[in-house]
Amino acid sequence: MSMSEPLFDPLAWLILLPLAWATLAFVLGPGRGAWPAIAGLATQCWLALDLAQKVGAGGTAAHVVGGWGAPLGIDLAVDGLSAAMLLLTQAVALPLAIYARSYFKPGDPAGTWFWPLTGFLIAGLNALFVSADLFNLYVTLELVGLAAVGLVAAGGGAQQVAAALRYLFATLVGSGAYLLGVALIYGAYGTVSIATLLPLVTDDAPRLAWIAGGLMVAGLMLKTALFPFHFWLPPAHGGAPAPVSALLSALVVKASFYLILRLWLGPLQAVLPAFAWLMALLGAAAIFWGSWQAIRAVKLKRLIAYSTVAQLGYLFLIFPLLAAPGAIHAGVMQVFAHGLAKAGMFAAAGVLIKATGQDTVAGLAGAVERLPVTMFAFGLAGMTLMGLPPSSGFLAKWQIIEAALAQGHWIIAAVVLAGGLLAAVYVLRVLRQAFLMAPASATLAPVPRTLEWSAFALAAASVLLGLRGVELMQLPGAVT
Amino acid sequence: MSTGFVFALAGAVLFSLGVAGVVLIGHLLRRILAFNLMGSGAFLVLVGLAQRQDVADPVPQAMVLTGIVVAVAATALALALVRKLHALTGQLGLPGDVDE
Amino acid sequence: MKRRVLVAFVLTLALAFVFLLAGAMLDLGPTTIDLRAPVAAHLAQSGVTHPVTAVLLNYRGYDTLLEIAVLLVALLALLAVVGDAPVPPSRAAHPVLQTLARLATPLMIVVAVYLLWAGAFRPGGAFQAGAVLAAAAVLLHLVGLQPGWSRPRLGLRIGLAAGFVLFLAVATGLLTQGSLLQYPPAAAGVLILLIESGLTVSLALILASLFLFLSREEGA
Amino acid sequence: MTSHELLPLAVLASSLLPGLIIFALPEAWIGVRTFLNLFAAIAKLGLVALLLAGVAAGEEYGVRYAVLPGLELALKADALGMLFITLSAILWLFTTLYAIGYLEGAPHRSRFFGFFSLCVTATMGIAMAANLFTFFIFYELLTLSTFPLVVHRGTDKAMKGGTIYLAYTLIGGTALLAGIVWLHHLLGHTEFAHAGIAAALGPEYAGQLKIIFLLLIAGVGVKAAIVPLHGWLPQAMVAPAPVSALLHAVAVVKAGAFGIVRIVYEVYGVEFAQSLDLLYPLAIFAAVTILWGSFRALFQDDLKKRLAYSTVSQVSYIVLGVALFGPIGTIGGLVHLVHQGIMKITLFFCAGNFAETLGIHKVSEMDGAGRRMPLTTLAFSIGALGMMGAPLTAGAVSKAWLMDGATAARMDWAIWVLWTSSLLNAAYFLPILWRAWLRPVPAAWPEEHIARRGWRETALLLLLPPLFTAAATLTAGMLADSEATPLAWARLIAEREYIGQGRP
Repeated sequence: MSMSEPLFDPLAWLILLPLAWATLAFVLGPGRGAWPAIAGLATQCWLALDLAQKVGAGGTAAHVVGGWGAPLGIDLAVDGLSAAMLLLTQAVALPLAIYARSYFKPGDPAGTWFWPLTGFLIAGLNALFVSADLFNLYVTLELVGLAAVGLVAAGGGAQQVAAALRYLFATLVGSGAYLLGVALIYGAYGTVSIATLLPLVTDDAPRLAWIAGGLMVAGLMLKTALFPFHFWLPPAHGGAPAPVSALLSALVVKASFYLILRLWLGPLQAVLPAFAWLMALLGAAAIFWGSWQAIRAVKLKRLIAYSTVAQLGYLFLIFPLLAAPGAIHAGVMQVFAHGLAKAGMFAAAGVLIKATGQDTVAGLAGAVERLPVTMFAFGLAGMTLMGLPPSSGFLAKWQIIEAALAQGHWIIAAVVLAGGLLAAVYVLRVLRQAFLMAPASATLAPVPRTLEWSAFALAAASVLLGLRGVELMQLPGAVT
Repeated sequence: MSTGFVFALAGAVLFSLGVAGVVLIGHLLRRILAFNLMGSGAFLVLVGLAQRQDVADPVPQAMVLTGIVVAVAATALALALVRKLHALTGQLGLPGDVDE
Repeated sequence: MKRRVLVAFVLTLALAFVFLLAGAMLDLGPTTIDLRAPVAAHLAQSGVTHPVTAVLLNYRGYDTLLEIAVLLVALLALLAVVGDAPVPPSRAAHPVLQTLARLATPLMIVVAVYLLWAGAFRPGGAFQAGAVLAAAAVLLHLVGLQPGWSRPRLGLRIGLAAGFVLFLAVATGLLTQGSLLQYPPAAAGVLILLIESGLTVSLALILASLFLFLSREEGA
Repeated sequence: MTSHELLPLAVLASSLLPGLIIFALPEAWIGVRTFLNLFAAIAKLGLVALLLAGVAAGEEYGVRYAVLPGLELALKADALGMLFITLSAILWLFTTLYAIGYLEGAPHRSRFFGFFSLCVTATMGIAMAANLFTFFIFYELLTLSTFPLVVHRGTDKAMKGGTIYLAYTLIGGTALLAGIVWLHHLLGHTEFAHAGIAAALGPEYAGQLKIIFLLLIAGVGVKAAIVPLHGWLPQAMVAPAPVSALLHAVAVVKAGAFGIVRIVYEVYGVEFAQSLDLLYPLAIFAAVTILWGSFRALFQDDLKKRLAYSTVSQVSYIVLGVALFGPIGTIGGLVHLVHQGIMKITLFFCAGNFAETLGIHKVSEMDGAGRRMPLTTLAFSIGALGMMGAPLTAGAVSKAWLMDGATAARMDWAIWVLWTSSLLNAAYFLPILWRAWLRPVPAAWPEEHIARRGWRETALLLLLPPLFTAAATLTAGMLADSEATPLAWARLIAEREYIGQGRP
């Protein structure tokens, strides 16, 4: 079987497969569809790996939907950045799917439509990462956003529904702003194809292009939950069932970040760098504010959600550094590090909550004794978030600091180092509590081992990736 | 000034009003309406600006059709959530932040 | 007081934005790229004669495919939110209304079929047709002839998904032509009509579901 | 992969793999766990012996692995590293034996020994790191793997000690990281080399290099417990005795001191560091630490706390030796790295024995302990006398070389510092010995856990390790001038380091 045949184009199948298993899961009915999902995701992992190898070796991949070609039709294109995001998405989703299969008991209202919604979510993400058309990107954004809101709200009580509503409004206003930006771009240039726009948007772009860039980025910032637009994230990610929180924190917020980066490096490169320091400033504020809130949080999942707010901040520190190489590498590494670690951490938190029956940090006393694997997973994920070696988080931190020093922006290096210490405080709050002697009265509910080990696999991957940075770094080297 | 331009300008006004509404209005149904206003504003800008010479352009029109369906879907989901919230709490507004 | 300041602030910002935007729009010269020409030039190969339908289902058919997915997602999310509530007994409306609704329904079906068929060469198409059919269902529900839905049974689920599955299958099958949704010009018209027919049914069911699944919680 | 690449990896793996297996072992599999522990410790010793022989014969061992383009994990076995590795490997065996006895019947032993093994792995990595980047990775791994050991008991007090420990070490690690990245940015690499690498930069970088030196030394200075970064060490003594032994003698403080040696000799180069005026301030800090640690030890009634402050003081002997510009001081510092380890581990083993056997935790409870536990007290006395620098002990050797080094470097004040410290050492150790040997046995011990059986005053596994290390203290002192001693090896290192810069 030759991969060059259009029939087996991995690019197309990365979108078709999840759409197919999502629909199948829907037709199969409530709570059904785990196995098609796992089989599909396993195949997708293989496809993404294949694509990443091809792109990493210097190739590119494109798919001209409908055969028309831009600007009339819609093009799909994969460069190093897209390939990296695709790889991360499948690599995180597969263990989470295995996790979720054990997590949702039959009849759990939160799991009724989990599989089809997740399938559409993954399809939306994959479609987003490969799309080279600004309007098509809008549709994928909405697909991802609505699926994510549905997953947050599923089977929840008042707090969860309120969180979902807040999330829905944030995501809708975000994509609304993005859409207006697209409308202005179309008005100014007559096309929404990224490749076609690339040579057209120059330094003397009309004012409308600047407004469009500002609107699109602002909308996407809202969807990425960059400080001070983070208000919706902690209740949504903290309130959802653990597998959903993991998917959302690890992947969904990264999608809009990816899109900002894509616009920044691509069609709007003449316009957006004017906002570089604003982004970094907000990123730094996110690191401090998110960490501070995580340090104060009473609930475990709320703590992890605020940690996401903080960790997303690092991604925005790279924007003033994008003029020189190294920054994208750092960004990709951080996306991977946080994606894997946060998925692992939420998964571990899900186990802890199931076992202790409560979502508080205080309730963890004795967890190391009773659930060593899970706490080990939590610790490994925490290592990555703190940026301790040899984790991938450490490499990301190293790369950001070095890129910052190379360009004389030592302040960014200082923020990264301080952020690592703050992360240590909130991670250790949890570990410390877990290491305490168990109160004699505490009884823990039994938890399926699959849950423990899939959390462990994700967390361990986030650490071990720190030893395989060379391969991964071939991808951002191939950004076009 | 062409008709297309008038549409686009009206779109800009509607969009701004919509955003202001989403930000300011606490009542959820009205907030959903504000969101729809915002979306319609963006659609008007998309179509109006593209045909500012008053020659129809089918591409943005098709995009708007797609956009409308997406907006319908989002609105339906928002309504479902609001109804659920109302059934659970009897409220038609979001509770103040429940941060610890 | 604080609230008034906030309102004034937001409205001022909104106004400033409108002026900024309006000024920038008025500054605009002609665009570099004009898609009207290629749209028209390839219309003959697109399988339809109406340019908007050509964009919607051929040139940018991929957008539409994902858009159906968005609709399905909204329905799934809605189902996930409302859960399994018992269906309240429907209140019968006045007999006159019921009779009118009974009379209107076949008419609406005819209109829907017309809209579907017309889409190829004039405004119309699957969405419009589906929306009219869904409206018929809503009308019947409002007069008490169609009870609200409680949980999607297998048949309904198949119906809801069929249009999308058909679309997806065609898109995938056309990979043999070189890429997703690459219609061979000769078969384009038939394939698009096939997709649109499937979509009409499913869209009608989806749109109706968005109403009928939501309505059952009334009074709960 | 050649054997020259494999051997360093095997040294790491000989504790890493057993550690990982031990984590997975059920708590009740005592036999398997003990076997694995001992097997690993002995295998490691064998591998280290092989490596040592090779290095002595001038063989080069090393392995490299890129984690990022331009950033390599690199291990090498050189003379300096071997000094530390050999010390750790030998003491690990004794500590393992001791810990098996100490923790008999205690809960969570799988967890304990797992982290214990990781901790030794990290120490080996620190010793074999061929560049600062690798050094940092193992340095932080050491922090992480020791935290669970410090808080092992799970009490509030343990948590407090562990938290303070982490706060210090993580902040130190951050400073270290900042310095390393900065240096990497300036040089493009951070490889250790004789005579250093920093001198390659032009004089216009002097200011930056000074700040980097400060960051690096502050980073490793936390673990080496240099005043004012020493606050964690007395707190961390809440850990079980084998952990304290490990922390104070083998792993943590030694890693810090070793880091200072590497940074001064192989990153900056002694000569270059001297030309930047960096060594003199370092010597001052070391001197202050030596005096302050000894002074504070005087006032501690808690036995382990007194030992902890003693460590603060003693580790800075090493730093002082390094900061004394010249080969003699270097030899004194390096040999003390080993000698302090052997002596301090003896003291902690004994302190653990007193606590485990009789419930004695305080100096004021030591009355008559020598009559009840003569062998332990004998070992303790040898260790204490060594710390004071009494003749015939290992301590005397270190002290003599350090003093000669000070004279050679024309830093006479350092001699006074060492003398004062010796007096203070005597002042806080002799009362303990006096109480133990000469005061009457009390009516009842605080809490007698282990009864005497014949000549065995306590459990055999608790008794033998301190006796061995006490014997080693004497051997190293009396046979200092023979071929196979730490002193001989330290002279070899000093020769190589100074030949590296063209002056034997």
